[in-house]
Amino acid sequence: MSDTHAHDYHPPGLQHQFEDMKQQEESNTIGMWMFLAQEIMFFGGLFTAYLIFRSRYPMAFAAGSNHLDAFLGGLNTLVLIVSSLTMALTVYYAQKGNRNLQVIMIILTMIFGSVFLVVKAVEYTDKYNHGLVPFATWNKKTKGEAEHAKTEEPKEVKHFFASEGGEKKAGGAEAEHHYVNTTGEFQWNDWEKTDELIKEAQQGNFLTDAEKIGYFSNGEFDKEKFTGRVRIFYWIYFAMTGLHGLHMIVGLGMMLWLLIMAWRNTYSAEYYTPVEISGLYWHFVDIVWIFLFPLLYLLGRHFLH
Amino acid sequence: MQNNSWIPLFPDQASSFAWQVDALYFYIIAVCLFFGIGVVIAVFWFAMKYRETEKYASPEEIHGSNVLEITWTAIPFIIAMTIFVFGTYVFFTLYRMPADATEVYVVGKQWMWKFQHETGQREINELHIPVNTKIKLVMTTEDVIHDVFIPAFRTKADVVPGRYTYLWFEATKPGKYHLYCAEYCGLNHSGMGGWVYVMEQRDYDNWLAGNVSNQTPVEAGQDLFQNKLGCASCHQDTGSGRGPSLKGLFGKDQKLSNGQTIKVDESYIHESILNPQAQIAEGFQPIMPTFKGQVTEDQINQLVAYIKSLNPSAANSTGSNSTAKPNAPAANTATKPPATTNTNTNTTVKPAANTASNARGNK
Amino acid sequence: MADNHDNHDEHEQHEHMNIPKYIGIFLVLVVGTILTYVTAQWNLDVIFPGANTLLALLIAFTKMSCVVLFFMHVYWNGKLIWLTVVGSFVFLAIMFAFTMQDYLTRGAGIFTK
Amino acid sequence: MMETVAVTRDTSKKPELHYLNNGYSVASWLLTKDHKRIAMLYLMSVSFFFMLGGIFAALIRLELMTPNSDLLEAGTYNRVFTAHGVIMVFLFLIPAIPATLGNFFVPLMIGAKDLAFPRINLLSWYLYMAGGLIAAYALMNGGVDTGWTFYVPYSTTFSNGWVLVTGLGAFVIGFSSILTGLNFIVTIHTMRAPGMTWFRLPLFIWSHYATSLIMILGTPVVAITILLLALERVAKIGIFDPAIGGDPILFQHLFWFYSHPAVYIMVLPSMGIISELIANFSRKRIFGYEFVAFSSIAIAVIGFLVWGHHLFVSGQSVYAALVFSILTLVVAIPSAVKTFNWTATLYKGSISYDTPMLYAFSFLGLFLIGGLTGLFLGTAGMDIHLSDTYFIIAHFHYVMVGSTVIGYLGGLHYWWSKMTGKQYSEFWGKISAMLVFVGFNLTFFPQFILGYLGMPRRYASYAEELQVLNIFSTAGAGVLAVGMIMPVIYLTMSLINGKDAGDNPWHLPGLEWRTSSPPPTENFYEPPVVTWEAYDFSEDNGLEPKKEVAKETV
Ligand code: HEA
Ligand code: HEA
Ligand code: HEC
Ligand code: CUA
Ligand SMILES: [Cu+2]
Repeated sequence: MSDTHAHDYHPPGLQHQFEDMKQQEESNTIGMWMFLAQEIMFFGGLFTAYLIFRSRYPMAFAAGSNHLDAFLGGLNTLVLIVSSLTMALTVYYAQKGNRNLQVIMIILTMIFGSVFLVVKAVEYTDKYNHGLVPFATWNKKTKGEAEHAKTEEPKEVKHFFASEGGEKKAGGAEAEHHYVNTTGEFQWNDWEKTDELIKEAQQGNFLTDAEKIGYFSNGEFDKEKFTGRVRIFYWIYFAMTGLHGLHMIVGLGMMLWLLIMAWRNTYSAEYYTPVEISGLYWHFVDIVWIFLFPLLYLLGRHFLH
Repeated sequence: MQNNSWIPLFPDQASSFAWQVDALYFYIIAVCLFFGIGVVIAVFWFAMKYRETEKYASPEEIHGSNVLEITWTAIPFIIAMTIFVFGTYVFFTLYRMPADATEVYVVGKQWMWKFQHETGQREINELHIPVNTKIKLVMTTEDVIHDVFIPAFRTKADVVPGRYTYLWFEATKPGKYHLYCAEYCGLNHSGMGGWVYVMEQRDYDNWLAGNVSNQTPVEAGQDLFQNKLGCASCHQDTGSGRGPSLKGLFGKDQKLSNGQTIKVDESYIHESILNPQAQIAEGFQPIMPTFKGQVTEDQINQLVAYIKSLNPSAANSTGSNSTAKPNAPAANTATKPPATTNTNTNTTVKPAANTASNARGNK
Repeated sequence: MADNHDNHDEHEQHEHMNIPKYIGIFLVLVVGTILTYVTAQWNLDVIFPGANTLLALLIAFTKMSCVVLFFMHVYWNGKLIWLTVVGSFVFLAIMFAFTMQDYLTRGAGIFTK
Repeated sequence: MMETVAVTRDTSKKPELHYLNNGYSVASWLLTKDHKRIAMLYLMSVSFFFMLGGIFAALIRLELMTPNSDLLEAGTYNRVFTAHGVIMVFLFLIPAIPATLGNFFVPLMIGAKDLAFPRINLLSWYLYMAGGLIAAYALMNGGVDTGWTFYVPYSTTFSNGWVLVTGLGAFVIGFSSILTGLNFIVTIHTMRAPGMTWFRLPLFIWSHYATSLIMILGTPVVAITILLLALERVAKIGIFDPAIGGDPILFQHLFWFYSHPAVYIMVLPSMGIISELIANFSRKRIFGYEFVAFSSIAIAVIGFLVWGHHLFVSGQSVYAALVFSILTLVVAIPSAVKTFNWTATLYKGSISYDTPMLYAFSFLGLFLIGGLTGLFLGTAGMDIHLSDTYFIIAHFHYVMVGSTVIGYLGGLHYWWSKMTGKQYSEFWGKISAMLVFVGFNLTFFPQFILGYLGMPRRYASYAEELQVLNIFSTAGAGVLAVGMIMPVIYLTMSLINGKDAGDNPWHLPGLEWRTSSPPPTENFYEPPVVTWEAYDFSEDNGLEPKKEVAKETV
């Protein structure tokens, strides 16, 4: 429909409904911010669920969290921060009209973004191998002890409690038969540590009411029940990081498009809103991770000492 | 409801706090009338007085008045706060549990209410309580959320799986009152209900002691089937419920899910009630709960009589009240004292009084 | 265009940041990350329960502020963007607070049996 | 405000092109980026779903004529009211006003050429259709029997798999709604015509602004909730199921965090229309413009603080219930302010009784009842008795049908000539407006009494003594249905043989009346410059002197 009007002073890139570039840029920026407000509430629902369940089952959450690889999580945080820097610089160079540095920065951003996803994939695989995917039967199915020990063991021990050095490695032999998982069900095997946690909590009288019901049957610590509560931690972990990962993938798509446009030298000091609003999106995704990292990976670390 | 006017306008007031709720109701109605009538009169009056006299007129401009705005913000606010205070008072009365109440345990289940008294009596879809006594319901559910609602007592509360919720009341008027499930819970939500019988203490004691039935076994069995035990919530004549229709069942050959065929006789029915998982009718899920401990042998006999009566030809053939030989009744009666649910209340239950409730559970 | 008073002229913002400043913010973020990691290993819950989480959230909040203010240029944006950012968080806080008030006060006080 | 700027076109030459005749191909409609055409697409789809929902309503009422469930079996009945609720809420009422009248008139009323993001606007229609058809398919094919609230654990463990499909539909529609809201906010911020300051905006715009806020901040929460519901259903992962550590009340919190504000998504745009109608048909500036404008924002914001009033009997903490109760009573105040200002606007006006104004009067009466009965429910002590009874049904039909649908119909009549260039039959318009009013009250007023008597909702069969009132209600629904079918007929007829309405049949000052009917694709022939306040009926408001118009049309 844009061909029906006859204003010939239109700069290229100005859409018909706007009077001038300034109005268009402003609209796009506000539009992106509104979208981000929407995103905040979208993630907010999950954070609320996190809040509720963490306040109900703090020990199960601590136990589950200790099983995540805080080193990889931290690494990923750094990776994302670097990518945020390169993204910010992309905008900076777009404003300066510096095409070459712009392209380089976009490529760097994409590389770091991809590294993040690769690390995430490694972590997911690890969970898969350890029977920690909260979906029934979605875990690696391991048959017997013997076979399992051959194929899996060395790698697992490395990732298990990587953050606390060798101390835990003693559990390696024990861990061997932990990972027998013929059905692919969710499994929780770190009982040694768990027992310690629970004992500590019982002594210090930390257990919440929900925990007193949630972990115990007839006054006895009930492994099955506890596993169920750890599973709650893991679905939150997967839901949140999964959604975040999805956003990363979308972001990478946006970067690809930016790359093509920047390559064609589209952006200049006068026209760089697309770069800017893509940047807003990227930074937002980064911010989500800034919160996810401590909330998911670090929340029970201090219990390990 | 014992409201006999042609159009009922107001429910029975049968609990100690019902009048409070009603008073609150009338107070808010008064507030509504005050504002509602005010606004409506103003609108009518303006609409009449200032109706268009000249086409496309430019009436005098009035921009507004801060004094008015503040007035009509402040007054409703203050009134709303009085409603809040009053409402909170009533809320406290309704939801604050008395310490000295008699407890009744309530379990909701699709689609029946199970009650158990402190003295051990169990009942289904019926609750017998003495008048002028504080009763506290301690409630939970086996499956989804339900909601105990007794309009005549003006109170209700959701029953939530995985935890206990509480409700209390003190009935003030003997009688028979509706008990509803007010939280949607699936197919037979509207049939999940029954009656609360408020009885004089003497009658209640009689009821507790157990009394002889003045119903015929078939009637008593029907009453059990339709209301007290909630069988009809699964077994509907149309066959659309979750269990098979029992119409014409007696005397037939029934195919079981394990391929066998079995003749439906008294002991089969007996077994189906006490040990339903033993023989699963073909094409159905083994979801029928056991009624072990909730029915006396007497009652099973009444049920059998009723189910038989659903097939007139078979009923003829066997004649009178059956005395089916139960397979393992001794164990039951040993574990549960026989003075469990009784078929009868000496206050209101007469076959005639049942028709209203039958209409609800029944098609 | 209508009145502009609620929106800054966004062309000017690149005057505010330069490479050293970007790197500076970046370093703050890196330090923040390391700090989160390290403090999480200490047992601060002896001070008061939840101290660990509180500290971690404080650091995260600081990091977020840096990103929002400088990488996303909100510091130089108009009132509207400020309002959007603050507003979204207020609504998030409402969701948290009002949901939690239910869970935290359930079965408390005079209503317990 | 001395100078008058003529922004009307030169009336001597008829426009050759307007948005309706600017291309006739199917593609010119389905790929259009013109907000007016998209609005028309929405109008058609929304009307379709309204009729569908209406048919389900008819089934409900027919079944409830007798105490037993004889017409529909309980299982069918449950599917029917779920379909009715889901279709009416998600597929009809939430998009009804914003996506049709809002889409059409927000740009026109602020003097913009289009919305800020025409492509996103079109995308939102496609999302709406996709989601709508998915949901409708699931509801009609397999049938979902959870009620529109999808409470867990019933919906996750007991009901059938179509819940998932319906949820998917609602999820998709949610994003359509978010995009609409986003588009409005940006448009209202950046695309106002020169001179169109915030306080010169018509109140319709203010209410859409407030609505959009809710859409953006609330809808994503329901989206994530539905996602969790799906996860729970598929994987049984213990979010809501207490058997494995979850919490069913959490679902209710998350659901109502959106769904209470959503009731304001429904009513605010309608309130905007009523502000327009009352000001324009009494030819007066609205009384206390700022207060009416800000009360919309106040409703939107405070509306987010009260969701727990749907949980009074659910087992939520009693302290939380009291907090929610007091805030609920507070959120009623801005509505009160609006009501009083509308009433005061009539004072010393020049009130005409055209069809749209009849709807506005109906609105005042019905919103009063609907809103005031909200006070009963907001009072915690009262709600214990009333929750989940027909009192609730009556309350929300008074606000959703009695206020929102009636506001929508009023707006549709009011702007019909602008949208189509044709005039509908005023005679039939008035008849149907009155039938709707009478039928509506007959249908739903008895339900308040039923509710207090204790008739629970979602009941396929009910106690016998309640039949008389139910028969009244069903009879009323018949009258209501006739009243609702009539506009469908005479509005359609007007397209075929209606008189040309003229650009400004009521000689109103709003910007949308200063362009032709139907408007050209780019809305205005000359970019408008605004020099007058909203609802300025004085002589210097830039319109042609009223004397001449009067002569011309008489
Ligand atoms: C358009 C939709 C709409 C609107 C506008 C409203 C408006 C209001 N609603 Fe309603 N409501 C629904 C749609 C709506 N509601 C729906 C769909 C449900 C049921 C959902 C379900 O369970 O399926 C529901 C349920 C519902 C409940 C839950 C009941 C329960 O399930 O137990 C409550 C409780 O507080 C409530 C309260 C209110 C209040 C206080 C208002 C207020 O905003 C009303 C404000 C207006 C006025 C008060 C009138 C004007 C004022 C005056 C004339 C001045 C006098 C005023 C004072 C003295 C304060 N509503
Ligand atoms: C926008 C929302 C909206 C609208 C417009 C309506 C409109 C109507 N609704 Fe409903 N209703 C809801 C939203 C709405 N409803 C919701 C959310 C529920 C709760 C569901 C739940 O519990 O989950 C509900 C529940 C509900 C119930 C309670 C069911 C129960 O709890 O058991 C009843 C009962 O009377 C009812 C009746 C009606 C009637 C008579 C109309 C009438 O106003 C309809 C009039 C309109 C028409 C009739 C359409 C126009 C005519 C045609 C298309 C021609 C074809 C029609 C005929 C041949 C008759 N509705
Ligand atoms: C929760 C639902 C439910 C309730 C309540 C219920 N039943 Fe059943 N019933 C079933 C189902 C399902 C079957 C078929 C599967 C089976 O045989 O166990 C069944 C089977 C039967 C049978 C065997 C019928 C046949 O065709 O073989 C009899 C007899 C019976 N029920 C009687 C009763 C009686 C008497 C009551 C009440 C005291 C009752 N049921 C309550 C679900 C129920
Ligand atoms: Cu149980 Cu409804
Ligand atoms: Cu609400």
